[in-house]
Amino acid sequence: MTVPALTVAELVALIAPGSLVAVPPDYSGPSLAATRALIAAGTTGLRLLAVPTSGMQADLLIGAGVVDEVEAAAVLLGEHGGAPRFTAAVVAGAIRMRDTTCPAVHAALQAAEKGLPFIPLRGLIGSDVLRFRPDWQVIDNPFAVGGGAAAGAASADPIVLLPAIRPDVALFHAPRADRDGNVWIGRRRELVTMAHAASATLVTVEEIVDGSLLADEATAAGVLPALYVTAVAVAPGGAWPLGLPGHSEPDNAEQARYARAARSDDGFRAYLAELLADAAGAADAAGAADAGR
Amino acid sequence: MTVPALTVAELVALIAPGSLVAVPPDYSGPSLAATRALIAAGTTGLRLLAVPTSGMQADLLIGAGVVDEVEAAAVLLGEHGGAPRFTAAVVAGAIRMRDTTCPAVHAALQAAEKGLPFIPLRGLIGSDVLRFRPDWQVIDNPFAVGGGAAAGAASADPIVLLPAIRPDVALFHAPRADRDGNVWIGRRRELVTMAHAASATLVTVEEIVDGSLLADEATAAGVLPALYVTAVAVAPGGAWPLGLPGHSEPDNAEQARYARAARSDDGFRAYLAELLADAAGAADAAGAADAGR
Amino acid sequence: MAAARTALLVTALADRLRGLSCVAVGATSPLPAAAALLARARAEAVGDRLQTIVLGSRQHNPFTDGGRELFDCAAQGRIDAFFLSGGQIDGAGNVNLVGTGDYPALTHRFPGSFGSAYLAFLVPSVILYREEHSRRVLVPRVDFVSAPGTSAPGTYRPGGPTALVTGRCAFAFDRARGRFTLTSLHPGETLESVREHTGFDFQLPEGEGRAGTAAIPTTPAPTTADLWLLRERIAGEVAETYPRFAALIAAV
Amino acid sequence: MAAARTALLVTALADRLRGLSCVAVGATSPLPAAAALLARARAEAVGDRLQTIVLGSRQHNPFTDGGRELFDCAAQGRIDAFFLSGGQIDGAGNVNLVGTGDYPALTHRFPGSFGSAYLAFLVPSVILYREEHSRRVLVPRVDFVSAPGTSAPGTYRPGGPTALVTGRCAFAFDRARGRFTLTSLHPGETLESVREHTGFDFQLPEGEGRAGTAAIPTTPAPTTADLWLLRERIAGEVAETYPRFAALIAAV
Repeated sequence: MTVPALTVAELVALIAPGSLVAVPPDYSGPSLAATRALIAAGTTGLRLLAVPTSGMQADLLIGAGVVDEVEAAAVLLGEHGGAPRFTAAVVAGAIRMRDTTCPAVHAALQAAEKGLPFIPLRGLIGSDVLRFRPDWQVIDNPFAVGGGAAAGAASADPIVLLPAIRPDVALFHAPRADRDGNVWIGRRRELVTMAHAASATLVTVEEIVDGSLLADEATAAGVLPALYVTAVAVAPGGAWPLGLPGHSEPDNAEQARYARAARSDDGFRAYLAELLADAAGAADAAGAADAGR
Repeated sequence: MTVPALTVAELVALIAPGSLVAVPPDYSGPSLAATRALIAAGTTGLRLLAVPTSGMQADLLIGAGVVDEVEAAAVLLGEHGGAPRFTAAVVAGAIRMRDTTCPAVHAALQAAEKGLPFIPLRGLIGSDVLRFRPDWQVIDNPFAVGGGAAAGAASADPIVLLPAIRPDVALFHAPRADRDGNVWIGRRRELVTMAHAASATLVTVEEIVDGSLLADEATAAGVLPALYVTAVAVAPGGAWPLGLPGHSEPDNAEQARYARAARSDDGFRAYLAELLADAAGAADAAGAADAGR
Repeated sequence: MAAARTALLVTALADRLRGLSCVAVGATSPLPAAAALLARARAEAVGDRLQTIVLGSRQHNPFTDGGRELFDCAAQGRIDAFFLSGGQIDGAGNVNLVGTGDYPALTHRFPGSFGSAYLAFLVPSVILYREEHSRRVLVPRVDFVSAPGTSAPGTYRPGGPTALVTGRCAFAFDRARGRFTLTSLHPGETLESVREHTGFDFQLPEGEGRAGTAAIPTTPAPTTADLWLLRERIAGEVAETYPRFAALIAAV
Repeated sequence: MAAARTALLVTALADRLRGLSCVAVGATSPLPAAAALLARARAEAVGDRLQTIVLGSRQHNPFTDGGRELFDCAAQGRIDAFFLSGGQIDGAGNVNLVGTGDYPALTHRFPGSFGSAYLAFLVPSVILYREEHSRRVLVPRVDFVSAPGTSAPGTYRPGGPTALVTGRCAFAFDRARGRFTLTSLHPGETLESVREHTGFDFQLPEGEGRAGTAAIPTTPAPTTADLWLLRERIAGEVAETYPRFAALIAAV
C-alpha cells in the first residue's frame, strides 16, 4: 500500500498535541473510532475545527478533556438536542470557543486549498459573530461600482475577509479505501476540501478493497486521491453510533442514551468508561484480525 | 422532464447576442454540436470564456465570425498545434483578446459560484498578463505578518484580486442526462463550477436516460443537479471530432484535417461549408428521431 | 405539540412560500421541511413547480458539491426562501443562536449560529419561526446577534427576514422600519395574549387601531386538501429524514 | 527529433527530478511526460517513490476536483516540479507564451500563457525546456512576460525556474542573480556553438574561464538502464496520452 495502513491507535498517535484537527459534521462521517482512540491515548490540547458543525464527536472530546479550543458554526447532538459537555464547558469557561458561521468555515478552508492568505465572504456585517472575531477583517470592496458614497450610502460596500484555515490534520471515517490509499467519499465533498486544506489527512475506513477506486470512471468522481491521504486505518463501524452516508444508518437509540448520560459529568464519565472498555475489546479483536493482513 | 429537452437549434437560440459564453477545454467535453448550430444560426457578437483553454471550438467560432472577444489562458488545437483562425484573428485585430492564466479563470468562476465580488490569487505579480488586465487589482495582503517593510522588503506582500466572472451561459456536451435534467459529468468538475457560476447552463448530451442519475450514491458524486441546468438537447456524437471523457476517443485524423484546412481563410470556409452541410443532415435525422420522443 | 397545532404551523409556514421557485430547509428542521414539501405539493396541484431542498434528506437534496453548496447556491440567487429559528428573537428581527448572557461569558449556551449570519443576508425571504412564543424567546434585545434583522445602508443585503411564525401568531417583518407587524392570530389568541407573551413592541396591520383586536385576521386553518396532503403524502416524504415527526403529521 | 536526441533530452529532464516527491506535467507535453515517468521508474528501482501526475492521461492523473486541482495542489505545496516551455525565453528566466511584437498588436501569436503566470511562482522547481535552441527562441528580452524569471523582494514566491534544457545544452538558473549558468553541453556542441545560437548572455560554471570550453561537462548520455526503461516501460506508459511520441521512445 502506498499510504500506510495503521491500527486506529497508531493513526491517532500521528496527531501531535496542540494540533488543529478538522472534523466533518455528523452527517458526513466523523471518525468515532479515532475519537475513542484519542481519548484512550490521553491526548490533550487539541484544537477542534468543525466543518462546519459537530455533534457527539466534539462532545466526547470536550467532555474527556482532549480539546482546549473549538471553532464551529454549531455543536449539537442533532435531533437529540444540545451537546451537554460542550454546553457545560462553554458556560464553565473550560474551552475557548471561536464562534463562526457555516459558509465561513467552508470558505476559509477553500482559501487554504487554493493557497490564498484570505478570502472574502458576504453577510456577517453587523453580526456579533463578526464582532467577536478579531482575526477577521472588513474592507471596502475594491470592485464596488461607483462606491457606496455615490449611492448615498454610509460606506463603500464593506465586505469581510477571512484568513485561510489550514488544519494540521483532517480526520474522518469513510466507507472504503483501496490499497493505493485512495478513499471513497461520494458526494461528501467537504471531506475533499478538508483534505486539500490540511497538512495531513488521517482516515478510518470500513474496509480496504482490492483494485483502484479510480479505475472506474463511473465512481472515480467520488474519490479522494491517495495524494492527499497520510494514513488509513481499518475500523469497521467506525462512525457508530452516527451513520455513514451510503453505508450505515445512525443508531438513534444509542445517541439518545448518550444524550441522557452526558447531562451530568458523572453520567458522562460512566458512559465514557463503558465506551472505552468496548473500544479496547474491539481494538483487540481488530488487532488479532490485523495480524493476518 | 423538469428541464426542457430541446433540439440543438432551439438550445443555441437561447444564447442572446453579446452573451458571455463559458466553454470547457478540449479534454472536458466542448459541445461541437452547439458550436455548429451557433454558426448555422448566424449568431454574432458572443464573448467566449475558455475554462481555461479552448481549441477547435474557439477556432471555429472565431473563424465563422460568431465571437467578438475571447478570454482564455490559451487557444490551440492540442497536439495539432496552433489554432489558425484564432491566431489570424488576433494578429489582424479582428477580436479582442483578454489574456489570462488557467488558475485565474478557475478562481474567478469560483468567486461567482460563491457570490463573491472578487477573489485573491497568488502569482502574476510582475507578469505582463497582469499588466494588461486593468480589471485586476493589486493590494497589499491585509493579513501579512509584520508586513513587507518589517521584512526589509520593498512592499508589503502584494497580491492580485480578480473580479468574479459570471458567465451568461455555460455551454458543454456530456455523456448523458436523466429526465429530471440531472447531467452526468464525472470527474470534470470544472463543468460544475461553470454551471454554478453561470446564469444559464445549456447542455448537449449523447442520450437521455430513464431513472434518476442521483439515485445511486455510487455515481451521484459525478452529477450536475438539474437545479443548475436550463435546458438539454440530445446530440449524439456532439463532441466530435473531439473526445468525450468516459465516452468516446478524439478523432485525430479529423482534427488534423481541420488544422490543415484552417491554415487559410479559404480552406476554413470550405471546411465550414462541409461541416454545416453534414450538421444540417444530422439535425434533420435527429429531428426525425425527435418526433418520436 | 398536538397534531392540530402542528398542522396549523406547517400550513402557516407553507403559506409564506406561495409563488416562489426554490426553497431550502436546513438540517434538524422538521417543521419547515414539512412546510416546504406541502408548498411543493400545493404548487404541483396547480401546475406550478417549487424546487424543495431539504438538507439531511437523501430524496430531497440534489446537492453534489458538499456542505458549501447550500451557501454558494444562496449567494448565486437561486434560493428564494430559507427558514431560521432562534434561541432569542427580538423586535428588530435580530436572531440569537449562540446563548444568553454577556458573550463570551454565557449563562446559557445554544448550539451556535449555523449559517444564519450569512443566509439572513442573501436569501430574499428568510422566514423566522419558533413554536415557543414567550418573553423568554421574544426579547426586547437579543444577547448575541447571530444574524441582524436589518443592515446599515450600503451593506450588501439582497435578503433578510420577511416573517415570523410562532405558536401564537404570525408576524410580517417590515424591512424599512426594522419592526414586526402582527398579521394573524392563531385560534384562541388575542392581541392582548400576544402582547402579554411578547418581549418587544410590534405594529398592527394598516388601519387597525391599537385598541381593537376584532379585525386582526385569524391564521387560516389548514384546508381539507392540506390535511389530506399532510397525511397521505407529506408524512411519507418527511419520514426518511424525520421519522418521529412524520408520525405526528400522519395523525393530522 | 531523432530517437537518440529524444532519449538524451528525456534523460536530461529526468535528471532534474532526482530526490523529489511529486512532479506534475501539463497537457500537450510529451517530452516532460516521458521524463517524469522515467524519473519515477528510476526512483522505484532504488526503492524511492516519485508521484507523477500527467495531465491528459487517464492512468497517471489521480485528480478528481476538475481543472483547478493542479493549481490548488501546487499552491498547497504538494508539487515539487513542473515543466514549462516558451515561445521565447530570455536570459533573466522570463518566459513568453503569448506572442511576438508589441502586445496587444502582435506580429505572431502563440497559444497563450496557460498556467505559467501562476505555477512559475508556486512550484519550487520549474524546469524550462525547449528543443529549438536559436536566437529566435532564446532572446535578449521576451516581448511579453507570461511568467517572470524572478520577482521583486517581498513578492510571495516559493518557486521559480531552476533549469533550462534545450536541444544544445543544459543551464541552471541562478535565482539570486536572475541569470542562467551553462551546466552541460550536449554531444557535438561547444561553448562557441551555444553562444552563437543564444540571444542572451549566461554564466559559466564556477572556476571556468570565459575562454575555455574543454572543462564544461558533457550532458550525460542515457545509461543502458535508462534506454531499457524508455523502450520497455516508458513507451508503453506514454502511449495512452501520446501515441505518436511513444513510437519514438520505443525506438531509442
